[in-house]
Parts: sequence; structure tokens; C-alpha cells
Amino acid sequence: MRKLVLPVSIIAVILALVLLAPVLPLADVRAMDIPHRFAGPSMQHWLGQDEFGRDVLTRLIFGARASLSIAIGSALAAAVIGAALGLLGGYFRGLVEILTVRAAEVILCLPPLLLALLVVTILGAGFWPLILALTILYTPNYARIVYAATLQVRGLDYVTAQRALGTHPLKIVLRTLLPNVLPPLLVQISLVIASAIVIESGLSFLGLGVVPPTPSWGLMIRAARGAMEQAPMLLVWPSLALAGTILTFNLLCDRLQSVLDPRAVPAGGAIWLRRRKPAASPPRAVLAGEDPVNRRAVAGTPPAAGPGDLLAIDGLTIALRRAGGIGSGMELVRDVAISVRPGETLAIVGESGSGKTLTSLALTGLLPDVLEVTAGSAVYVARDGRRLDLLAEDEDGHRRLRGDEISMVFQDANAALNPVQRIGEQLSEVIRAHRPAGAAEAGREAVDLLRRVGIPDPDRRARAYPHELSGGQRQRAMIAIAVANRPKLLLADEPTTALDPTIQAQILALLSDLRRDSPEMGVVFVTHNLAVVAEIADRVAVMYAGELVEEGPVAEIFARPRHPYTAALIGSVPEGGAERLVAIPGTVPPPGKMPPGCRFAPRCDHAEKVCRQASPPEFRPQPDRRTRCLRFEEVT
Amino acid sequence: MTMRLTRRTFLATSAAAGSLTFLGPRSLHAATNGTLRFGLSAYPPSFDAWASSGTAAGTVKLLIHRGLMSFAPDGSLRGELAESWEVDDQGAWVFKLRDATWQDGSPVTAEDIAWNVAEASKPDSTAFLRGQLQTITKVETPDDTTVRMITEEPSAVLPGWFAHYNMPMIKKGEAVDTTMGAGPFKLDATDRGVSLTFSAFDGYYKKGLPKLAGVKATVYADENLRVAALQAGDIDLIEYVPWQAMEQIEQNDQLKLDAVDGPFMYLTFNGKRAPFDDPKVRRAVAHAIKREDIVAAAFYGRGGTLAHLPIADGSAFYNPDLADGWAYDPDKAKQLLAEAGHPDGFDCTMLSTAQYGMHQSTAEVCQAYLSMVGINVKLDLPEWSTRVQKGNQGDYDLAVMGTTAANNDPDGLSDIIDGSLPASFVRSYGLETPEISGYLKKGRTTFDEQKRKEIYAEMEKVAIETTPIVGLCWRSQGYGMKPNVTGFTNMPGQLTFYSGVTLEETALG
Amino acid sequence: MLRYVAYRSIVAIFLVWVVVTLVFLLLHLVPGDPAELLLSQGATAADPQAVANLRERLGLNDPLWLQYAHHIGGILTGDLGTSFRDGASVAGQIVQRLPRTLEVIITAALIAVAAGVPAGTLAAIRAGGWVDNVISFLSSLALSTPVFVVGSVVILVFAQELRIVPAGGYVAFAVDPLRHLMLLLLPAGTVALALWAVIARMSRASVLDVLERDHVRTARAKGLSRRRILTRHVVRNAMIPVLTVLGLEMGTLIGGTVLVEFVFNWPGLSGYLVSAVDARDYPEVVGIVMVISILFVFLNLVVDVVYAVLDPRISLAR
Amino acid sequence: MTLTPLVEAEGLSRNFPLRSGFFGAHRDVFAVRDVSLSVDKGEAVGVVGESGCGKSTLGRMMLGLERPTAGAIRFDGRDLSGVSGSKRRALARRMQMVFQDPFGSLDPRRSVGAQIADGLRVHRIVPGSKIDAEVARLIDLVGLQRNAAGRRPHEFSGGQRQRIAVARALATRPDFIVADEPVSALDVSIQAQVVNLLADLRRDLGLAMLFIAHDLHVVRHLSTRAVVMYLGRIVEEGPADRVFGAPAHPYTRALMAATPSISAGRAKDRDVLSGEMPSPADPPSGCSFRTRCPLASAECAAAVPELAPYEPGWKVRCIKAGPSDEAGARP
Repeated sequence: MRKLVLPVSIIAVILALVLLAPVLPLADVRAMDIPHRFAGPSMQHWLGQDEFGRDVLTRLIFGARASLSIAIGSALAAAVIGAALGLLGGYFRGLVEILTVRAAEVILCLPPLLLALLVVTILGAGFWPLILALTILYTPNYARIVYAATLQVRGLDYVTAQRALGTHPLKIVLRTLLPNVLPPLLVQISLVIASAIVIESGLSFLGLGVVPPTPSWGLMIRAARGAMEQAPMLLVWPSLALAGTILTFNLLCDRLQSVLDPRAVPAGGAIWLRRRKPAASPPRAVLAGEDPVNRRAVAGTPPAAGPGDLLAIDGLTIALRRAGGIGSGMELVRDVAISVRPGETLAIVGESGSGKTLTSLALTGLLPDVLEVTAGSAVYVARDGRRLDLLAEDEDGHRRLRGDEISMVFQDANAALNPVQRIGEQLSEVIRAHRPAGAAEAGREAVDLLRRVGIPDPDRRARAYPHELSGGQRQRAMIAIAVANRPKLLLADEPTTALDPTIQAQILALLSDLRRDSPEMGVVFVTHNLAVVAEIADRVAVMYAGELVEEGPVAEIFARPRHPYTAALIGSVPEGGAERLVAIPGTVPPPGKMPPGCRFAPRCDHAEKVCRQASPPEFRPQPDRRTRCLRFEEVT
Repeated sequence: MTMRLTRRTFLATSAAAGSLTFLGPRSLHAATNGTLRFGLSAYPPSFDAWASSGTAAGTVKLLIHRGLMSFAPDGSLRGELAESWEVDDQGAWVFKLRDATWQDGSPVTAEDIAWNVAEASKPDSTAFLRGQLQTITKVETPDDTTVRMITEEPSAVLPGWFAHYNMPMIKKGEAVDTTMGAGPFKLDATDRGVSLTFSAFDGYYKKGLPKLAGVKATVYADENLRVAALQAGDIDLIEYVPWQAMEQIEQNDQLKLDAVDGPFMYLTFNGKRAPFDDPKVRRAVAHAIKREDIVAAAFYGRGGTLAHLPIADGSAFYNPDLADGWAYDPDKAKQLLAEAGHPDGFDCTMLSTAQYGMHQSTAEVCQAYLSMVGINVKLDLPEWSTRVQKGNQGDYDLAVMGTTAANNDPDGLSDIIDGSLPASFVRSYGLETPEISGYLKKGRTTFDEQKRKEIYAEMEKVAIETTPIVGLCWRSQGYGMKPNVTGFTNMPGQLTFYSGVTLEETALG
Repeated sequence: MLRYVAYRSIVAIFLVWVVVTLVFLLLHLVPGDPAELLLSQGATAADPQAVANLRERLGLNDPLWLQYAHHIGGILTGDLGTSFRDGASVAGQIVQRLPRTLEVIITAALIAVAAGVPAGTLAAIRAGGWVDNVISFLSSLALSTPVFVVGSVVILVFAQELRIVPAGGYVAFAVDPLRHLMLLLLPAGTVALALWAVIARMSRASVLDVLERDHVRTARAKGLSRRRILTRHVVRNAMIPVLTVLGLEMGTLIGGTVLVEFVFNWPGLSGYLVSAVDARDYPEVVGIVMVISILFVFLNLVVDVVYAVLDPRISLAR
Repeated sequence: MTLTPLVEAEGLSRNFPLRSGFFGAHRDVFAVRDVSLSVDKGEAVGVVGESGCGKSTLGRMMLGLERPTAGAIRFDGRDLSGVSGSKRRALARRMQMVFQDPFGSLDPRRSVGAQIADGLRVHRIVPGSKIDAEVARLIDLVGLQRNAAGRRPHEFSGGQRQRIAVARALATRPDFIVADEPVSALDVSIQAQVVNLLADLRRDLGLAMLFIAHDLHVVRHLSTRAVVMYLGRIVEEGPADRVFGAPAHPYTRALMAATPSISAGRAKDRDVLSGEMPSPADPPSGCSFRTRCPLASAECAAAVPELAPYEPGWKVRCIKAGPSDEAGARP
């Protein structure tokens, strides 16, 4: 809301000036002083005098009255009518839609100026005909926008819920639909006000505007244009007022948009797309010989990673970066250490908000721009034997690895594939980005890959667009992209979550096949489904609220969890014949409100005073297992 | 695909633009040899020879057509197709034709002329002078070069009709909107709404004329743009110089201005409605307005005050003693209002138009002054077409109007002050002026110059008294041109829109 | 697809008929008599008899339904009638004027896209930065300055003072191609200014939206170069809604370039329409409006089809 | 039981017209085809099947939110198609719905209390003065804090919202609730909370419930009777324990095999059902499952098998119905 302060206060000042104009110590708006026409600024007339010797400042302020009330009046009137038409048409559809939205669209076929011309000529120039003309002009816009928004909202469950409740349709339209189509409507209103001010000036210019001697900015511009040579400033003042006001309304509109729909404007755009000067990029952290895992800054047990690791993450901390913004520095992932050996499948499991996805994104430098790695290292052994700290790589360094040595499979293949690019092209693109292959060669290889991931009729599918494939096939194509360059490390982020059971089983089987084909490939499998973990992973890392709480071999952990959270998770799965499931009370604390001690303590049945005091260190109940619980010995 | 295409096209366009800039202004603004580039204010709505289709159309008609008569640059009546004209002893006008040819090469005959008069005066004719021509009861053609017109009663003003640019002669049997005439230029090509191209007619009956090889008339509807085009060197001559630009053109030594006071602004009344059915109220209005301010505000000082009937002070019919008949005198105005029973003033509407800035500005100044004597005026400023209809139908109390008289003769004012004519937006609505009508009629049939002066002086006296209209100001009508344009003359007074006739003598130096 | 086009065409014909009827009726409500006007040119008094004669000749004395029937009948047989003013064929005039208007609009669109898409993309990539603010300020300014002000200033600076370009007007391409292009650039550039602002803003919003999409992250995860991600995965996807908006904007421009045509003396369709309304030239007005609405509807259809071509997810089945 | 069922669907079908080409033949795509199903008082019927099998459409039809193209729904003996307008809205009191998406099912702009109170107001369940108290009672019932009423949905987590949605559904004191995937969008620990809540409510309030889900474990846990759907048709219906204990239809068996389990450990070579569900626009002839069925033979293509009684209270639509030959049926 703070964003709105500037535009709203400017508009408030303008409106105050306009409303208070009659009581302000201004000159008479109609008083002519023809001998002093075109006089320059003076003490009596700050902005000079116009072609009739009238005070320009006064006319500017009174002109705002006409221009703004016409613009705001018509924008609001059109909003009310248009919204009513759009809501009714969008909710009831059918005949009502034809009579409302479609009928309003007839107006769009008429040239706007002709419409204004006809209305104003039929009714005579003046304030109200102008408002009417502009209202007619803008109504279809609103109707269209509200109609589109209504169509979106009417299918939502809370509208269905109202119908299921037996609420009267009109009440649903007014109470449920209207408030929810308001954001686009509000934005449109501020847009229309801006546009109406311009149109009013255009109509006044053509002599279709307000009737003199009432001033309006358009009339002032029209009069001044003729006298451009004699008194150019007369053109400047109303133009400035016009541009300034519209600028303010545009600003309001932009800000309103970002306040009503915060998702629409991410701060800072796309940092990764900006080309940085080569000198500015940090030197690549080649850590040959040195074992970074020994530099562990956080006190506690050493990480469970050895020299044979493909990847050793240590002390990974991810925080919100927002210069001076709220919550800057808030840690979303804290001090995570995991390692993956070649050929091993590591599952990272946790609920939403546990930081499991962020961890995998951090490895490839794909964190959202608002997040950054503030501490830690991730040593990766590349194909050529170099040891790279993935967290220290810059965008270019990451780009060389991504899709080649390290590749990713995302959760929602439907969203993750480019909807307007053919599957084959999306595949050959990744091949050609890392290998010197010709288009034809890459195309052939793409088809082979599709065949390899079990897509029937791969020749034809290569020419298909993602939406022409079924969900399972899309995920297969996504996997084909990931394995196209035979990666050393595959990061799979919830690859089966949105799929049906039989398709999920197929995809899991495919992943098993691929691992069998590439025995050296390490896999990090991010999921929230414990059962999937049991099926596919060698080792599992359980994350909670941004921290790693337990890690070890899958079979052992499922057989005997050594952290209350893991135990509760397993107990909450509705398998076995338990009458009641183990439900963990409460919810995961939001990142800004982490408890001081063990983060799970508030929801833990076994928490004691000591748990709430300090963050527990890692314990090793067994050589290859870790847990972050003070009381693991007693409670598990 | 789209992106690439766009980029390529854009590059091509900008490259073209770049090379044009490089060529520089000379190639763009080079004067064309012997062809005058004329900036018109409007495209002729039609080429109907006899209909009143506006001043731009008038100019075009004066290029391609010639009538029996015309006005000389000094404003005097002169013969065109007619070599001589006189009233015979029976009171009929006899025109002797000269040896002229139509642009198709055939000779102009008396029969052609007779046919013109007959066609234009037909009941279903739309000729501007149809009413006047219908007073010609008979046209005789005793031989190929003699035309004799017989009128119901003798008419002193008949030759003036045939000098009107809305009464040119066309070849017998041609369509009324033919562009084939006997004038100095042939219309070669038109681009409707944009331009007209004329070339010299080598068979023109005046030897050595026209001096120009051709005329290219281009329409610039926007007055500012018209001036800009002249200043930019795109054209050689423009009509309707806007008043705000006159000084600028005068001061520019690359240009010259030829301006005369001719057209005038005035107020008309609705004589069918109170309070303007009362002459006292009308006269109060006449005294309430300070005309200098109209000249200053609406015409940038380009014109003169007009506090009597629009008879120019250079005219033989000018009456110096009546010149201040409606002089600015707010006290007198208030007194007249009080006498008429409106001591506290009243509310009314004033019709003008927003389409023409001068009409609107004039109305605004009038409104300001009328409010000072208690007449609260609400402006009604529709576009021109609606204004015309409202004027014709009397849908107003008070209206601002601007025009020229038909010619410099006081009879040319008939349209404006003769209340016996049918309702029209150019005159007051429903206002009976029996005395004025009587004087006008008398003037028309009087041939003696001195007697006519007396008649019209009496008429003006009555007009000042009864105030059928209120004269406001003369406005300057100007042509702007390059210094090398010679021979073009802005004709005096009401004849300014006849200036096109001098294009036959115009040359590019 | 064919079926869709056929369906839309039927709707379009109905729509155009509604528009034509509406305009026909509205026109007869508008005060001002064509015959009277035609004979009152130059502020002269029209002879009532002459006016009556002309009314009869123009068929204005017929009852309204008969005039309407004549009109619609004419349209159905492909005859748009002739001008009240000089009897010029309305269809012929439209054929002459329309290309000029389209020329301006298309040139303006090309300029606007060529300048607006990069500007919007840049602003999106630098969202919140000073580049973004400058572009946003400029586009607001472009949107808020009336074309007649821009036009006047352009003429003053470039034609009157610098004398780089002619002061408006029109020359046929065949007569003088260079001059034609120069004259075209004035109105097209002015129209492009506002259009540029719209395109830049739309592009910015659209690119920002696409940047947030998962498939861009996928493209990054594939290790593609910045340029390829930007062109193939961001801008290409972002352009789909931008082109739609561009199409619709162009649709409104077909009859909406009056001021620009006036200021630059460009003899296009909009100016023709206004002069026809001014003269109450009914056949011309109705004819022009019909053509404009057909074009508008057609353009909408084209936009939809192009949309479906650009975005394979959209199916035109109905 | 001789009592009439609370809700009874008979021969329900729902199709959507589809045309191909300009003069193309008009075809119907069946989302639901000839489904008969009854829910008794206090009974929980679970419907499972993969996306596109028609289970959600069935749920919405059962509530009268969507009109069936054929067949009838009787609620408490009254045919829903026969009532409309205000009477229909009055009947809505007795049937409510809980939706899948906890973010889409609540109006983001109105307070939680107001949304729960909607049902109370529309049907005048309690006098105006007691609405606040009743809202508080409902909020308490679903295990939320009292102060929740004044807050907006965005202040709640997914699980809490789903509780709010349940409270809203309960406000009208319904007899019958359709819960369409009520837990599938929730995290595991939260999912358990809601599953427990629904189980408690059914037991304590004696609600009849139609529980739609694709997770076999959840359905098995919550319902007394299970319905398995494939391509718009019921393929197996019977007591939940027995259907999932020893499935008789090969599809049910495949579904179970495909569902991963934490207790089974790492799968080695399990039978993965090949292919995908055919498009409803172009269903196979005969048994619609035959294209993926390991047991399919030529006769399966001949005719659509009947939903035939298999054991008392257990019906199967398969000519080869019977217990699995393999021992691999899990869990």
C-alpha cells in the first residue's frame, strides 16, 4: 500500500485544487482584459494572460474542473454499466451474454470519433452529452474486461460453493463475483480516466467539447495552438497539466496493479538476463586439492561426506535479499549439508516450505532473484575431474554445466515446457547448446531420445506441441531433455507429484531404467511423498522448516526414524489399518517467525524446555545417519 | 518471423528517411516552372457551376469558367464573355458577346447564354441566383453575338448577377457540374479532397493570358498548416490567411501578404421571440458591445470596427454621419433595456459555432460585454452544419454570423437585411423589415447613381433605428504569397472571394 | 478452423448490419439538412425552392423506411451509392482513401513494434531500475500528449524551422516516391508515438509475466545462452498477447486517425468520414462506417486466427 | 437394509457435444456413462479413479451442480430434476460440498466468519442474533481457533482453509457431503489432520459422504464402500476393505500395484500398467480397459461387460473378474 502514497497524494492535491477553486483567491475565470492579451507572467497573473486577457492560472485550475469531472464521471459511469453487463453476461452466459456483452461490442465497431460526433451533435455540445458520449465509448471496454474476469472467477470453487449453498444467483453476482473482479476493474478505471482526459481534449479541439466560456484543458490547447507563434507558453501550460495529470493516473494504475496483484511485478526484473561485464564476475572457485568440507564454519559434527562424493553440499544457507525491504536477510534454508555419491539416489523429503526445492535450485543457480546463497559450499566433481564450488559459480559458469553435466526435471511438465515450441525443437536445443551438432543431427538424436524415454511414435511426437501430449508423455519429454547430454547429476524436483498413480509408476520405472543405463549418474530426488521415497531412493534427507533434520539410508530411516518429525510423517500416511492417523498439530512456522530453539519444537510431542532454547546440533546415531534432535535417544 | 520482418521493414523505412534528409530541402521545395502552387482552404464540395458551393469552389470556377461579366481588380464591373452591355430603350439588357471559345474549341454563342439563363432559372434548378434569374421573363438571341434579357421591371443590378462567380456560363447541353468552361485554365486532374491540377487553356479569349502554365491547387484545411506550408515553401500562394499569422507573414521578407477588409461579422436576432422582437432590445445589444475587443481578440487586430450597416468607407454609398450609429455606449444600452422593460436584463442563448475559431471568439467577447449590461448569454456552439440548420429554423435568440455581401453594391446586402426573403441563417429569423425591403426594391430599379445613394442612406438610417442586424466588425481577408508571385490581386471589399479571377494575370517572377 | 471462420463471418455480417442500421438511424436524428447545407456554402443564404428541389433529387423526401430500404438494397447489390455532394461514387472514394489510412496505420504499427518491443523488453528485464522508470515515464508522456499538440510541434520544428520535411499533405507514391514516404512518416510517426507507448507497456508486462513462467526456468536449466532464452523463450512467448493488443489497437485506429489526418493534411478515411458527417452526406457516412466496421470485425478475426497460429494451445473450434 | 437410500443416482450420464470439421459428424463425449450409485445415511462411499475418469463430474451431478444428460438423482426420494429455482435452493441446505483446492474454494475477499455464516443466513438455520455464536461453534467443531472468524482466508494455511471449507459446508447442517479430493492438495502432516476430521465428523454427525480421491490409501482409510471408475464407468464397486484387499477387476489391481507404499520397501520389478487412459472422445469398443489390460482377449472387444454381482454387495464389470493369480497384490 505504501506504493500508492505518491500517486494518491498527487491526485488528492489536484482534486483539492479543483474542488476548492471557487474559494481560492483566484482571478475571475471569465473576466476579459483584451488590451493585455498574451501578456506574460506578472504578479497578478502568474502564468500570464490568454488571448482574451484572462488569467491563465485560473483557467488552468477551472479547466481541470471540467476536464477531470468529465473524465472521472464518464469513467465511473462506464465502469458501473460495463461491469453490470460483464458480470451478468459472464455469469449467466447464453442469451444474457448476447444481450449484454455482445451488444456492447457493437459499439466497438463504430469509429470512436464518429460516435462522439453523433452523440454530441444530436444532443448538443456540453458537459452532459460529453459524459454520455465517453460513457458509451468506454462501456464495452469494461464489459469485456469484467466479462473475462467473471469467466475466470465463475469457475472457481468458491463460486460453486455459493451455488451449492443455495444462494440466490443475483446475490452471488453482487457479493461474490463483483468484489473479485474489482482489481482489473479498478486498474481499468484509472486507465480510462487518463484516456478520457486525452479524448476530451481531442473533442474540444474539434469543437465538440465543453462550451466556452467554461474552460477546459482541451479548449485551452485548441485556442493556444492557433496562437503558437504569439504566445507559445499558452500551449505549454495546459499540455503540461494534461500530461502531468495523465502521468499521475498512469502511475496510479501501475502501482494499483502491483498492489492488487503483487505477483505481477517481481522486484528487479530478471537479473540473470543482464549481461554483466566479464571483469565483474568473481573468479571461478577451482578448489583442486583443498577439501572444502573441512572448512565447515558451523560448530558440530563433521559432515557425512567423503572424498568419493559427486557432490558435497555444506553449510548451505539461503536468505531473502531485498535491499532495505521487509524481511531482508530472512533465512529460508539454513546450514544444510548433504552429499551424493556417483550412482546414488538421494531423496530430499519434506513438506511445502521446508526448503527442499530451494536447495536443489541453489545448486544450479536458478534461485529466484529475490533469494541468494549467503553461506555454504557445494563441491561438485566435474567430468574433467575439476572440483567446482557450485554456489560460487556465476551465471555463465552455471550455464555451461546446466543441461549438460547437471540437469533438472521439474514438477509440472506442462508449465515447464515452452508451450509454443515443438517438443523436438526443445530437445535438440539442449543438445546443440552443449555439443557441436547440426540441426538435422540434433533432430535425429531428439527422436531417439523420445524413443528412449518410451514415447510412442517419436517421429510424430517430436513435431507436436507440449499441449498435444498427455501429462505422462510430457513428463517423459521433460526427462528426455534432462538426460539428453548424459548428465552426471540429475536433480528431479517432484517429478511425479501431479501424475496419476499408474503414470507415476511408469515415470518411476523410467527413472530406474535410466539409472541402470547410467550407473555413474547421481540423482537428487525432491519429493514430499514418503512412499515414493521408499520406492526409489538409496538415501533420504528429511527437511523441516529450512533445516535438515535427519539423513540416512532409506530402509533404516523408515524402519526406525531417529527424529520425532520423521516419525510423525511416517505415522501420518494412511496405510496400514490404524483407526486414526498421526496428525502433527499446527503448521510449519513461516520463515520470519522461526522459534529460537529446535524449529520443530512447537509441534513436537516430546519437546522439553531445552529444545526451545538453542538450535540442536547434529548427532550421529550411526556412522551413516544424522539427526538434529537433542532427545533422539529417548524418544525414538 | 514477425519480429524479423518488422525489423527489416523498419530498417528499410528509416534508411529511406535518412537518404531523404540527405537530399536536403532544396529538392523538396524547388519551385515548379510556371505552375502556381495554390493552397486552398477547402476542396470544392461540388463543381455545380451555378450552386453556391463555397468560396473555394468559387476560386475553382473562376479558373475554369467565365461569366458574361466579372469584376476588375479595382472592383469595377467589366465584361468577360460580353464585350459590351447596356439597357435598351425598352428597359431590357442587351449583351454583345465577344469572340470567345469553349475549352473544347467550339465558339461561345448567344444561344449558349440563353440556355444558361433558362436552365438556371428552371423551377427545379438549384442555382444560387435562381430567384433573381426568374425575374428575367425572356431571353432573346437576335444573332449569334447578341443576347437580350427582358425583365418584369427594369433592373439596375442585373449585370452584377452575371458577374457572380456562381453564375458562370457553360456550354449548352453540358451537365451543370461540367468542368469544361470558357475560362483561362483547364481542369486536368482531381484527387478528391486533396488537390486539383489545372493547365493553361491556349484558346482563352484574352490574348497572352493566362500567364501561368498551370495551377496546382492543394487543399490545406487546417489554417495553421496552410501557413506552415507557405512558410516551408511547399506552395506559392494561400487563401484565407489566418489572422494570427498575418503579422508574421508581413514581417517575413520571404513572403508577402495581400489583405483587404471585406467580410464582416454581425449579430442576427430571432424576431419571432421575445425579447429580440423589440427593436429597442436589439439596439441595446448594438450599443453594448465594444467592437475593438472583437477585432483584437478574434482577429488579432486585423479588421475594423463596424457600428453600422456593412457598407465600406471607401464605397460611394458610405454615410459618415451614420458610421457610429451603433457605437459602444453601455449606458445607452442599459437605458434602452430599461425602456424596453428589462431594467435587470434577461437570459438568452447565443448561437455560434465551435467549428470556426473566429465565430466562437466573437461570441465569447459578445457574451462578456452583454453580461455587463445584464444580458446573460448562454453560448450554443454546435458544429457548423447544426448551426446552419438552427439558424434556418430560428432555433436561437441571438446569433453570431460572418459573411460577405454578394458584391460591393448596397443591393448585395439584401440577403442579410431583407426581411421579406425566406428564412435563412444569414439574416435575422422572422424579422419583418418592410421599410428596408421597400428601399432595396426601389434601389434595384433605380438607375441613377445619386438617387440610389439617397435611397440607401435612408435605408441605413432605418436600419440603425430598427436594428435588423448588429454590425460588429470588418475582418481582414488575406492572401499570403511568395514575393515572386505577381499579378495576383486581392480584390477590394466584398469582392475578395472573386480574387481568383486575377489568376489569369498572375505570373511567377 | 474453416468452420470457425465461417461462424465468425456470419456473426460479423450480422454485426455490420446492426452497425449500418444504427448509423443510418442516428444520422437521421442528427440535425442539419444535407440539401440545405450544400446550398448554403460560403455562408450564403440558400433559396428554399432550390433546397426543396435538391431534397427531391437526393430522395430525402421519401419516408425513412424507403430510404433505408434503398440503401440496404444498394449495399446488398454491392452499390454503396453516390455522394450527395458531387455524385462521386462512395465505393470509389473509399477505395481511394482506405489504402492511405491503412498505410499510415501499418507504418505506425511497424514503427511502434520495432521501437516498443525492445523498449518494453528492456524495461521488464530491468524492472524497477532507472531504465524501467525512464521508459515508463516516456510511455506515459507519449500516451498523454494529444496528437494535435505533437503534430503542431512536429510541423513547426521540422517543416517550418528546419525545413527537413514538407508541411504535411499527400503525394501519391507513383508521382514522387520519396516525397510520399516523407509525408507518410509525419502522421505515421505521430500515430506510432501513442502506439509505441501501448506496445512498450504491454511488452513490459508480458515479458515480466513470461519471465516468471516455469518454462523459462527450464530454458535456463538447459544451459541455453541468454540471447536464445531471450529471443526464443521469452520474447517470442511474450509477443502473443502484445500482437493481439496491437491488432485491436489497429482496429480502433481505422476510423480513429482523424486528428492526425487533420493536422498533417493526410487525406485518409477518417478525415473523409468527418467531412462526410459535417456535410451530412448520408451515403458516404454509411458507406465509410460499413467499411470500417467490416475491417474492424475482420481484423478481430485475423487477430484471433493469428493468435491461434502463434499459440498452438488455442484451438479455434467453437 | 430396506430403507431407501439418502441419495440415489440411476443411470447417470453426462456428455459434451463435440464436432469435427464444418460438416463433421456430431458426436458425444461421455464424461460419465450410465452410473448408478446410492449413498445411505451415515455411509461413506469412496470414489477412486485417475484424472478424466469422470469422478468429479459424478460428484457434482450428485449435488445437482451439474445437470445430467440422462438418468436421475433422487435425494431422500425426491427427483432433483423435478425441482428448480427457490425450492431447489432450499434443498441445497441438505447437501454440501468440500472442494479440492483450499486456495480456490474460499472467497479471498471476505472474512472467514462471513463465509461460514452465508449458509446460516441463506437458509435461516439460526436466528440472526445467534449467528455469531453458531459460527463460533462451527469453527470450534473443525478445530480452529475462535478468533478465526474475523480473518481473511489468506491468513490461513492450506489445511486450515480446508477446515474452514468443511465448517462452511457443515453450517447448513447437511445430511450429505460430497468431498472432491479434499486432501490431495495438502501436505502429508496436514492431510492427516483433515482425514481425521472428516472421519470424526462422519462418526459424530452421522453424515453421508461421497469421498472422491485418486489416492487409494486415503479412500481405503475413510470409506466403507469403494467405487472404482475408469473412463466414465464404474468398473468395480464393493466394501472398501474387500475391494482393496482382494480386487477383482484387473484395473483395480493395476491401480493398487501402481500406488507406492512406504511399507513395501524398494520395488524391484513390478508390473507397471502400460499406456494411458484412452481419450473419452474415442473410447475403445467393448471393455474400455481392454487396451491396457494384461488379461485382455478378443472377446473383451465384443461388448461392454455388465457391472455384474461378484459377491454380495460387490459388483465388477469384467468378464474375467476374479482374484489375482499373482501374489503381488499390495498392500
